[in-house]
Amino acid sequence: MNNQLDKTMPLREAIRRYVKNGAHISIGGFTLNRNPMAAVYEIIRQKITDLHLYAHSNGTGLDELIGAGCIAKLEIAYGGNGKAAPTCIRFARAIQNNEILFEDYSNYMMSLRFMAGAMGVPFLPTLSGMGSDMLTTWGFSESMRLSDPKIVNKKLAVVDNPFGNWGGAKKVVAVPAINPDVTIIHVQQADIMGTCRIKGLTFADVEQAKASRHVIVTCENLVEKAVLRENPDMNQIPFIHVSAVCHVPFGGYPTAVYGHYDYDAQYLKQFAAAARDENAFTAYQDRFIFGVDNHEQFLKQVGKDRLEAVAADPRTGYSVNMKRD
Amino acid sequence: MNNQLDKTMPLREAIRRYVKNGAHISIGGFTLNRNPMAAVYEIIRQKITDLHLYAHSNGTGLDELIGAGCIAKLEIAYGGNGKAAPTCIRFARAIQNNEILFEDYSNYMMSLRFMAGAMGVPFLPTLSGMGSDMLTTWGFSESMRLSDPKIVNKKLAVVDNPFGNWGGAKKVVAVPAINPDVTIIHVQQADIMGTCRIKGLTFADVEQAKASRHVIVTCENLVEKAVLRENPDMNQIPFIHVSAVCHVPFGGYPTAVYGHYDYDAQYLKQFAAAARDENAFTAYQDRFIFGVDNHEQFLKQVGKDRLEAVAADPRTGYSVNMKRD
Amino acid sequence: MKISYTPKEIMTIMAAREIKNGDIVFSGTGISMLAAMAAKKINAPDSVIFFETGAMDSLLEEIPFAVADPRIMYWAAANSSLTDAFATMQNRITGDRVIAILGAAQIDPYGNLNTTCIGDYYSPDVRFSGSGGGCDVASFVPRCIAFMQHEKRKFVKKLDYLTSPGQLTGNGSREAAGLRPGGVSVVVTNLGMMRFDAHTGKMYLDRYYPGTTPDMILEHTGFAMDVSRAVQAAPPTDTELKILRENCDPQRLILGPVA
Amino acid sequence: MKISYTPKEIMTIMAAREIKNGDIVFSGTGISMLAAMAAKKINAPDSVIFFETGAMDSLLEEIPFAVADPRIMYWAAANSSLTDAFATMQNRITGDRVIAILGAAQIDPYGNLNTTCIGDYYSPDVRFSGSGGGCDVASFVPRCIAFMQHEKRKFVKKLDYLTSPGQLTGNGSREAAGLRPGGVSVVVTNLGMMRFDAHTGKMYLDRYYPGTTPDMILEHTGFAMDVSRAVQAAPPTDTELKILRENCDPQRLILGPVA
Repeated sequence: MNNQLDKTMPLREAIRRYVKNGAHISIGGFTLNRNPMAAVYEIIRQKITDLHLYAHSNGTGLDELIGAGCIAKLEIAYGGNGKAAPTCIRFARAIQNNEILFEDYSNYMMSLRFMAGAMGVPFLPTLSGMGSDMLTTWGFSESMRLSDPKIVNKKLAVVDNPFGNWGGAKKVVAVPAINPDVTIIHVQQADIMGTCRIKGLTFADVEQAKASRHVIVTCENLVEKAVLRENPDMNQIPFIHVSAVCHVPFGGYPTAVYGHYDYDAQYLKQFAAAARDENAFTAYQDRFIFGVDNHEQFLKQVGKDRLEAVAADPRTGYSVNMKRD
Repeated sequence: MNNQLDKTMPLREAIRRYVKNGAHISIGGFTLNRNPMAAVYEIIRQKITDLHLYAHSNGTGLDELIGAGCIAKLEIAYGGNGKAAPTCIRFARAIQNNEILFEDYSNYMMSLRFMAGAMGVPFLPTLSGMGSDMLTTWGFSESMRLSDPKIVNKKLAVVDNPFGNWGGAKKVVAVPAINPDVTIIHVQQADIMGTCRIKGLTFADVEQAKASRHVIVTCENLVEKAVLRENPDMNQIPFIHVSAVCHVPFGGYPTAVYGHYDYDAQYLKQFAAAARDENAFTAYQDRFIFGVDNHEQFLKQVGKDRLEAVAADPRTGYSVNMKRD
Repeated sequence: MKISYTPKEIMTIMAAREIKNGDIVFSGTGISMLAAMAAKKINAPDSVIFFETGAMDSLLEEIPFAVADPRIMYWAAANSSLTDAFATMQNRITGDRVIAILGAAQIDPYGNLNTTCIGDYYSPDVRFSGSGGGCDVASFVPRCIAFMQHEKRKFVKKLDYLTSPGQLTGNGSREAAGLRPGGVSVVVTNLGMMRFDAHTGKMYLDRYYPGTTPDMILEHTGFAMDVSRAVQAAPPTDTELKILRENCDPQRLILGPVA
Repeated sequence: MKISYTPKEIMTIMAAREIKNGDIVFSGTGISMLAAMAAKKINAPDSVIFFETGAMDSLLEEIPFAVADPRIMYWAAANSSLTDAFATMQNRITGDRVIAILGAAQIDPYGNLNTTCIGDYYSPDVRFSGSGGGCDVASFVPRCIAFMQHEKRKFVKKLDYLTSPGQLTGNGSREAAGLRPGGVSVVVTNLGMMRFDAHTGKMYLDRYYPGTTPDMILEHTGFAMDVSRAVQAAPPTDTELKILRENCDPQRLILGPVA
């Protein structure tokens, strides 16, 4: 978001500065991979509330944020977390108990919405979803939409192809752009200006970052500028999009960060078990989130054994033969 | 375009098989960089005619193809070739002499049109071009459009934003998708299945390739599959899009191929000089195109000295301190 | 006749047989991943597995447990992004070569799927994960295989929420809505295999497994279904079973306990 | 007064002064590249140079001669693609921080540009390269600098072809057409500097260089222009000239012969 030479700051400060109560946010990653978990835990620790979350498929981070009551409104394609929770547990409960406002999209629709925001166009077209209830069933009412300038006036719109049947389609579904106040992503490498290198799949992180007014980057390795500049082809996000850089090793744990560590199936299972019971869930939060001051202490609470168990094999980028069930 | 394990073939065969008279084609690269020049010269040598070329800014290849009379119809954003020819000379002549049908777009419009083709949507929206003559002045007439199913019924269309003023835009320009019969690109590395790695800027090559029914890849290095698979993050085009792979070292010469060689300013100047005079141009073509059987012989005709002069410095990827004017 | 395979095993083999050589296989995890792997090792060696998360033709040294599992990022032809992956399916040139494998909580007679909720959308009895890429895949891909447990509450006359479009209400309504031909074309369950009538778009029983009957299947289906075209499925061959068990999932991570 | 700089030098300095620290500078080649480099070295050290071809903040060890010159691919923050580069400008968050430098064959009183042709579009007397990214940049970017030689045939009442939109016909017609505020906001020539009236959208003379006069400039302009607001430009300082000559183009590849 600026060209300052040094955007590094403590994670606590970055969250305090850019993630305000009521902010519209998005987080990077996908289900159990490269979620910005240190930032998610810090948001919970700072008791930030009333957030509007745009998610395609952010399992682990999503369920922690919902479980902690930080989310008031949710636009989402998928709330699942792999084997541990095919449907995210706090997510399902919050909906079943009418605790949050929510609206359903497909994964491509959400990805395109971020892409539209990144491109600076009001919408993008797709041939997905005609005839589905996604088109006709709105989660946010018309009056709510019209009263909030940060929410688009319609969920989706079917429009005619202005070029007849060109491309074999007489009509398309237009999906409206998203421009979050802030997006938080966790990457393998960043420099102090905020240029980012993601290894492995990028999911929708690049689109989410470029669509946002502010971007907070947490990184495994804070590297010299030269490391990134030597191969500009491998950098997906140039510094001009970034507001804050926070060096947080294991900042994606308990989700996987390719080339660094795997997801911790045991942690996710323990989370899922706790999420099913209110007392257990409070105990879980007290121990791992509120009972620690920061991510370093969280990692100590988790224990060296777990971190060693998920350490990535340098050849494959994941933990080979790790116990996963 | 298929999953065959081995798609390698001689360039002559690939052009013969996929570039038919009247085909709608596009070529990769930008002005004087990474044009698939060996393929361009082979198209000229095979005297393929009546081509419909979709170009954003393909200077060198474009002007050779037009100069040789291969192109009947042209959709284009920019015909220039750097210092040697700020406007491509044969391109300007062909238009001034009413020798080709042509239609002007902006660079982003053409890039988006390839992107729409790659995405499989009939159009994409942009906020570019309202009020310009690009919108109102069509190069192809309405009757020509309606008589040719491969040409879209309208050049461009201004459509209302279905989401009111969302994104700060009441209307957008819709640009129609392009799906060429064949796209030809030149890349640094490919394997026999057709997976490609481009180094340096990709321009619109990836979108052009993914939008096409067939893709011919010429490559500097034909590498073992393992070379590409060891770092999937650096490969932009997976093999499923590719029909033919041709190993053609210096296949981009006289344009630049990052990390391998620079553009040959002297060759481009010589071409520009010849292009201004019909006799000189015929002599140029006889010597460099029709007087040789293939790209290897072309390179011999060019001479070792020129190839050595443009050899890339391994640190910067271009020829340092090369004489360029 | 002694049945020497589990329901999961025959389901996997039936689905694998649908995959043709050269197909691009859109795969989720679990049994769909196993079907894709089995096809590649048995009948479609040049098929290509890909994931909505953007990995194409990954080398699966270990079975991934999620479509974002880092195991799919290794040795791929290319690691890209969500938008690229969905474009591969929306794009007709590549999309027409894709066969997809989906699951669902409910299916109706027209192959429409529900993965969103049971009960009222706004205040559901049970909330599921939602569409994910399911709606996109069902919109774009000409051939989709749905894996289901064959139960009356899952094979329903009317879905509680239509997440992923099949033939909508049949009789060409899918195309009239603006969708390309496609959607779920085969349903593979623990009891048999269903397809859809080319004209009406309605589900019919195509194959019943050894050990089941059309009547047994109808008992487990929540709507009337044509069984007049049904024949018994050719059971998994020894070769198919051997490859599935020994080369695809030797630890039975997905196949589960032996029969 | 002895004028100790060339027209190219004062043009470069005048343009460089328009660039503010933190700006993202969309640059072509030639003199526009030089102005961007000069700004970075003189008055806007944290400005960022980027190219429509997709390179962001390249390290320009040698002056590039084309926007696809491999020299721009070295040591960039990121090498991306055309679609990414234009999105950076279309996106308001980043685009509003961009200042662009353009050239043209013709300009009209409202800052609209022609880079397409002289004469009839279909059968022109002279055909030029066409829009390239020019139309896109003029559509997206709030502040564009146009470099022109000041000649009557280039400053015309009506363009032969409107390639890149400025204020269209003035009086808010740009915004009414659906464009964002922006387009050419400054014209830098060998004689002076023009800006556009905030209300009418019409070009007026803002600065005339030492050695020129408003009347001399009007003689070279093909339309009536308000010169009532014109003052003499502060000439290039010794420091500006020294940095331009010694640190930006010591070989005078673009600056050309000394005065």
